[in-house]
Amino acid sequence: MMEDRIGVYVCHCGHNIAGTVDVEHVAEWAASLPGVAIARDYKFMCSSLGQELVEKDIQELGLTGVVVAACSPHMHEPTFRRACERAGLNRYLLEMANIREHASWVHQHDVESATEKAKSLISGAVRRVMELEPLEPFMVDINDATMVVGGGVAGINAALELANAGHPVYLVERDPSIGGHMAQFDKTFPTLDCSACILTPRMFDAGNHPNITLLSYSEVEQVDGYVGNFTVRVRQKARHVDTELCTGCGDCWEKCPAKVVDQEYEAGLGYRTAIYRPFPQAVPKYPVIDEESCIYYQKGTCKACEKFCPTGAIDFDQQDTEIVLNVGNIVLATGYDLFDPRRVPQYGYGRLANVFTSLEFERMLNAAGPTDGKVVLRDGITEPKSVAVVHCVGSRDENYNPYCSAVCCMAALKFGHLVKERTGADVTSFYIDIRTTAKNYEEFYHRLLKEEMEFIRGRVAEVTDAARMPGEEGKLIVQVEDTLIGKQRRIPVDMVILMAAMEPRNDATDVAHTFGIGCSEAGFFTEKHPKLDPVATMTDGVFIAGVCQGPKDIPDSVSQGAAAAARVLTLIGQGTIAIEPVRANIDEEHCSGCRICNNLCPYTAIEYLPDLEVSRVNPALCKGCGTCVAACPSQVITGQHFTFDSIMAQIEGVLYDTYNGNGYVSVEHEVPLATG
Amino acid sequence: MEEVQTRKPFFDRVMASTPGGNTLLGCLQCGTCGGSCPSGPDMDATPRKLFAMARANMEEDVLLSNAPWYCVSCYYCTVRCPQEIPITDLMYTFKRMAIESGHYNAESHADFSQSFCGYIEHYGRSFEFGLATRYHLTHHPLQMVRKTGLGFQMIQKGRLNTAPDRIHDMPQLTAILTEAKRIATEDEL
Amino acid sequence: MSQEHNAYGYYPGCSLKATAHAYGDSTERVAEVLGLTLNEVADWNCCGATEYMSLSAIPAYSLIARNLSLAAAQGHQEMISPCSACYLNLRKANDSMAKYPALNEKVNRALGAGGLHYDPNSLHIRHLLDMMVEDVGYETIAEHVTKPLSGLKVACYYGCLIVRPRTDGYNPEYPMHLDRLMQTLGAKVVDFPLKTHCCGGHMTQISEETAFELIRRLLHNAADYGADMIVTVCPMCQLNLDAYQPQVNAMFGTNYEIPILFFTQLMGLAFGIPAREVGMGAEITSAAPALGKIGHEEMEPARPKRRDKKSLPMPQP
Amino acid sequence: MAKRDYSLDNPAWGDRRPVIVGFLCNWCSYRAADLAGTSRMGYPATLRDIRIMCTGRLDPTFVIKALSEGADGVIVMGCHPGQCHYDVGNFKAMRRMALLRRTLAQLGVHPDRVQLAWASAAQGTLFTETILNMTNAIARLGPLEWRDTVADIAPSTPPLPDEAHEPEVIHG
Repeated sequence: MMEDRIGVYVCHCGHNIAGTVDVEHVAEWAASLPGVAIARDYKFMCSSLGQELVEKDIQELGLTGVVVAACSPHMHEPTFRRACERAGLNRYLLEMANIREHASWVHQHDVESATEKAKSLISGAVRRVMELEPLEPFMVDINDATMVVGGGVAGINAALELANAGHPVYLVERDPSIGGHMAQFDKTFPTLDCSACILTPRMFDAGNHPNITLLSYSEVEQVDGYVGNFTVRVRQKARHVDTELCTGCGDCWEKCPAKVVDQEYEAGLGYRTAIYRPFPQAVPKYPVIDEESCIYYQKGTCKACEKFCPTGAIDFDQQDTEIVLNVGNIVLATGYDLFDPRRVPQYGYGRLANVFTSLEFERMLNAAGPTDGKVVLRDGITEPKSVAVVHCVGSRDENYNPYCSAVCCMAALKFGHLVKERTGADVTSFYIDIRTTAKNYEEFYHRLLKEEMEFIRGRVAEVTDAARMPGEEGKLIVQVEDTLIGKQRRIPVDMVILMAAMEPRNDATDVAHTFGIGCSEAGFFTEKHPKLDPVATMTDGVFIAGVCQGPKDIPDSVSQGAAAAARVLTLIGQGTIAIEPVRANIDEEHCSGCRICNNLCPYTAIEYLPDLEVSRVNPALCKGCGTCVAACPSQVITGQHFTFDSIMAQIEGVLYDTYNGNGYVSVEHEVPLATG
Repeated sequence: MEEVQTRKPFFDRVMASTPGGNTLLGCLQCGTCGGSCPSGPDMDATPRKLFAMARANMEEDVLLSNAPWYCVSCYYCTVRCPQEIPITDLMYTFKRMAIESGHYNAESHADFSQSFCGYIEHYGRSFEFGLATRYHLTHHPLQMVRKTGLGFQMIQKGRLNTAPDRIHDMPQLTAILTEAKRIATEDEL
Repeated sequence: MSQEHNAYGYYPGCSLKATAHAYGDSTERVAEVLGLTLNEVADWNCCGATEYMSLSAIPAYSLIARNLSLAAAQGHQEMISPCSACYLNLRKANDSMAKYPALNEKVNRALGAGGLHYDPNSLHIRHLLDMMVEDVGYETIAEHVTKPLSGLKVACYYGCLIVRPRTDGYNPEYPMHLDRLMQTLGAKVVDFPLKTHCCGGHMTQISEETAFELIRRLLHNAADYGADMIVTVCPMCQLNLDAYQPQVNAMFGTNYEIPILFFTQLMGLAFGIPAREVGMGAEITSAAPALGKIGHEEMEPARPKRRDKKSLPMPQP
Repeated sequence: MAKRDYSLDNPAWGDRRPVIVGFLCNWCSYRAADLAGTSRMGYPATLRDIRIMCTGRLDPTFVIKALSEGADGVIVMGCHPGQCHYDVGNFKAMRRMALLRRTLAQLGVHPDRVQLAWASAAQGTLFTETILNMTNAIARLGPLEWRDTVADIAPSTPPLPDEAHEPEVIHG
């Protein structure tokens, strides 16, 4: 057996670690640990000079293992693994001791405790690294097909980028048409481009691209596999329309007698029929039958659409179908839900007719919308003479969502401009802070100031129809503290628009679980690194783009769609990828064939071989959780890289100073034992 | 507890004297409180402004403000505050601090509270007739004339007892309140 | 309603013994009809209203806690308070003691001087209205209605303190449980936007300008909506809106004559209890004209419907 | 920021502090601990954490090993139930831990010394609160001193690696 020669490298991370942990002392102490050949401290271990230090020592001192005591392994483990490899040391003979996130940053005013904790973590890592075994990563081929989930502007862009690069794409959309929220808008800020004019060509391209398979009205049910080789089960919901026969002529929906309020595309402000195409530019162009409002499905008779369909495309017996896709990468662009302002009862939405949500108002402004683009009250006729725009409804509020929804300020300015343009009405914005941070946004704000949009700084207290003073009768009264004056004011208006928050989709946590990624506390998908890897996730091969990652506007969503595509293209370009050999492995010679592990495995990766009377792990299916390892009664399953011995050694290591080691640490100023 | 010297002793004292008071650190100055307040128009400074002044450590200006005395305890501000600040309770804190420091200009309001509580300390129950006569005679003698009519009507309808209701175990209540007052002088919450 | 659930600790509060005796009387009679036992907490003291807290926190909490301690010692698990201010104070003391250990310790030290002790959360404090709609329930109440209030249009006025700051699942801005109760009694309920706005509280005593304006708004709005009367759940609200109505009229040159009744009085009338047994007549603004309508069904003009093609749908629930 | 508990002046600790070994799953709670760090949330320096891929990997032997090596408590933290990166690993941990706590109780180890908790990657605050609460619980219980107490009653209880893990030894 080879003698252990471990190198320990204690990083200062500038002041981040050295400001709290006595790094020089820790390095000196580490040098005295059994098996340690060299211990150093250095200002920035992750710098190229720091890495070279490790490489040089590996080569000159013949190190058998490396411990880098620095930041979280989630930050720089790959960096130092590459460094080891460059110097000829197996990349899995590296262990990170997380003395920044887990020590210096959480014990900031307690040098002694932070230093002691750093020592124990390093001691654990040193003991562990001695038990590690060289491993070879699995090399897997990257399937060049990609699945994009969500056909809003972010998803469409990701799909087009990939398809234009020559790779197959499956674009999965839950609704009958792609387009997302952007397809509902009339104009986009600050350029006031026609939303449909810029989006429709992209939708068309996505729907007709030879490399894009569009799966509309479909939902992802299950995802298995790993980067390069995902297997995805998609359920395509029954449209009850045979798309092979349908020409999209529209006879069916014109004859359909069932009229219902359109909660989706028209945001509740307009009507549609039971068989419907969400909007004229829908891609694909085929209609769907909504079973819940269809008279035939509810009462058993009608079938007007079938009678009038010239091509016989209506199929009431059509069933959901299941499709299995094999893809190498996944881009999630599932978008957002609008906050329901009924949850803020003091704003009267749902009770006071002329209180509208921002999305309802977008539909109202749309030339193809329920009012043909006319700004009118709920009666459908009367033009308002005064309009209030209420910011931060459900945003920046601990009662609902603490975050800022990012786009509402600009959308409110856009509304102000369009209302003035179309009606000449007075528009008053009620804001806490106006946030116009992107290119040309502040200029747009200045423009609205000059267009005499009113701005009152104060979060609206309530919207009421209870008149109190002359001039208030028949109006909606917006009550607010004008914080710039310091006085309570009541502003009577005809119409109120609530700038409702963007919220994570109501099933975002389920979706995250399906794809094996994380959610923030608010429910938005968590990126791998907020600054440096904003569209990747902790799960290799799964990327995120658009508002599902956090509130953002159209340019940012488009950028993220393209960025996610670029990240996928990098992997496709590599052709193969190394994946972690963190897998279970059964020592078949000692396996008793008890089959306990077979049922425990969540991925059915363990199969029983009746001929040999032993179980075997399929490494392609195993994800390395270790559940079987812990359960094996004969302890013959090895959890590679997290072996029994390595964890037992690490336990001994972190407890080096207890009575098995040199005695407990004594402390004089420790927080939890301090008396009041 | 050790006295810590801080940059903003008044602001810190306000927070420390109110259960959950440290939420005040998150005040956005959005004005939901001032906008929601039923007596907002009568206040010389809205709650939001008082919080800004407290943060600027302007003790005298805060305690001299009439705003806390106009608080009707309707709790609209508290439930609507986007930062979950217990604003109504902070108004009580300002009132207490003003009375303690003898530093307020809304005299009648404070005196009403004190008269009311005086009766409770005597009888264990409130005594509206006594309160109305004593407090209004001393503070609003003119209003008293108008109120007399209402008073007679109330007595007629059996709604105003002319003799106070008294609890049995008054010594117990006195003992509790005496001890409570002693504890209150020890330190703030 | 189960057998063990129809006995409650009862904290009437000072007002129900004086200015709001109509509330107390009607509560007792209604409870009798519904088979509820309200056991008055022996030797309870004043909750301090909104005043004591302005003076000193620990004595204020201790004053309230004496009641909690007595009620718990007298074997009650649930204590019903008909007065919204008492309800809030009792709840607040209990909840704050539970949440802030330092406060709990101090208050119990003070209680100790009187030989008492209170463990937070050993008593469940509820408002009378909550008990009526949750425990008795609308169905049971409906079964007892013998003289439905048909034809009477009421504005349901909750005031502040039963929904704020402790909401208990009720909407803090637009609660509906009193509305539903009144509909159960057969009354027509108007959509009263100011249902949770303030009546002025103690401001009637110290700043009439402030208080009377708040009262005026409520009367104005109720009249605007065509209410025959305002029904309340709080003695303070009733007193302010009722007793000061003439003075409000004088100050603003208005002529409101809107009777203000307690919800228990209307329950009693609908249950067929004689008017004087539920304290009718104690109100300053007489309810007699409005009550003359009971039994005389009035046809409401059908609500004007806007159903031309242009009208836009309202948000769906 | 986690608040300290003033009820912790248990004299049994002398001049040393409680030692808690934490087994944190790679996906949720280890990242929650990272988040606590990046957000500079403080918590007692009693935790010595070990990363495992999933709480499902937790071999009960690890817990016994940690206690016998001198830890006063062990906390195992994973993803919230239903959100396990490996689907159900945390449910397995839940069952194993329940059994383990019962076994340890029979040896005189207070069940509060061995706890199972959840924190998602976004819950740095919950993580710090959990560590604080665990520290408070252990501080109240006093030192464990396994060698002097438990080992006396059941000297051969902890299956030490050398005896228990024969196959691995042969393999190596």
